[in-house]
Amino acid sequence: MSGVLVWFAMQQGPLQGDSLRARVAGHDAGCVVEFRGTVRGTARGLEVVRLEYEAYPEMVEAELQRIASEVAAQHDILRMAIEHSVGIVPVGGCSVHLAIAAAHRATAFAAAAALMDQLKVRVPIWKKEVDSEGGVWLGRGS
Amino acid sequence: MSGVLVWFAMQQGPLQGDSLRARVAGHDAGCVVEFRGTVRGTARGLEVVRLEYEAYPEMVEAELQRIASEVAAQHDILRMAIEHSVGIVPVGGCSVHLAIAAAHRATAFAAAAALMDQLKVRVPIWKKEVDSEGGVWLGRGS
Amino acid sequence: MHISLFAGLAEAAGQRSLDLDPPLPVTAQELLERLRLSFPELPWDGVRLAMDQTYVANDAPLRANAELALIPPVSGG
Amino acid sequence: MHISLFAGLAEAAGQRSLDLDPPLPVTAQELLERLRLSFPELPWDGVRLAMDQTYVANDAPLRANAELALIPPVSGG
Repeated sequence: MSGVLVWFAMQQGPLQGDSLRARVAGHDAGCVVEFRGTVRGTARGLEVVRLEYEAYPEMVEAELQRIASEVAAQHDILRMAIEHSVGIVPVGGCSVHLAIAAAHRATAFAAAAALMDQLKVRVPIWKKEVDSEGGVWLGRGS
Repeated sequence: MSGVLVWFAMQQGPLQGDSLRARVAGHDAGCVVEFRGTVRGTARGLEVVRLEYEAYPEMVEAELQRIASEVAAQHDILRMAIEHSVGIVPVGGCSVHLAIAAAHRATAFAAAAALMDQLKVRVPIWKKEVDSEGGVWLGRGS
Repeated sequence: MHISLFAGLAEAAGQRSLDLDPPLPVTAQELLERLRLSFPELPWDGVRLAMDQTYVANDAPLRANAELALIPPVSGG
Repeated sequence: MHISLFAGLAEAAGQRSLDLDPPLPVTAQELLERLRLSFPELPWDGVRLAMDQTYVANDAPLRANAELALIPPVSGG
């Protein structure tokens, strides 16, 4: 893997641990910003049981590389690393984890927000929200 | 500790570990955003040896509580937790760690950025940058 | 042409791919229109076409042996 | 009045506090002006006064037994 996206992985089930940050850290970094998406216990008034993620894995990585390059062209960051779940993620579990190192915090925050915005509308991953009334595939950046 | 700031601690030396996130996480949270400030290896063209932090601890906590309340009034977040170093932090070490849980990512990013902006100009903590030519106290939101 | 399906589209179709052999050359938009006519029961709203792991423009000509996929509205994160 | 010093201000003064007993009532701004005159060698640029762990407005009257501190430009984070 080359360029600003130094690490990407998809993992079965919820993301655990704290190893992503070490992949972007360095003596050139003034900060590391991390984002974790976590599964909420309620949605549209119903109790959520779990999420089920499906992906088109080859295109996920290709699209994330494109998004990372675009974000790095707009925001002066050093390195980023991303992990995303596939399969079942229970309530409270982590489904996506992003770490960005930059010299300055304003660019790190802006880059993390932009990366997540683009991921949500472009990266071919889908979640089915399973609640007490069944399951529904979500879409349109939910 | 009450209100949106659920945990604050000052710690001697660099901040390590990953315990802060668990203090803000919950089934009501759609995300957790974390910020870590880390010591860069160069500054003003010189090689940095270490930073030395000094604080007015009682006022640090009082001012952070005020800032947290102000940020929460502007941004719809659930909980935040903060740790800050005092004493010596070497290059690569973490000097400040912030975790914010929110229902939605846009508010979490905005709140984290606002919190750090205010911390940098209001909270009575000072760092001396020690490089090969001696030490200098920094100020004015550096 | 062999076209992969995912998520709600695969579930509604009851299969992970579709096969269709339109006369060539064919653009992305033309293929999508043919697919809609051939499989009207599928949830087509917001579906995009990807060729070789890249979203393609409506007027892009498709290669017959390309890796094609229908991408329903995504919801990662 | 007992006034705590920190960081560059404490280092320049060679001590962690200053004592001064101005005639009361005295505002924050008046105290700062007296301190500048009494200790002209200290780095006063950007120094703020805190009373009872809160920044005080220039025209705020100070209580004689309050917790007072001089806050040079901060650099946390």
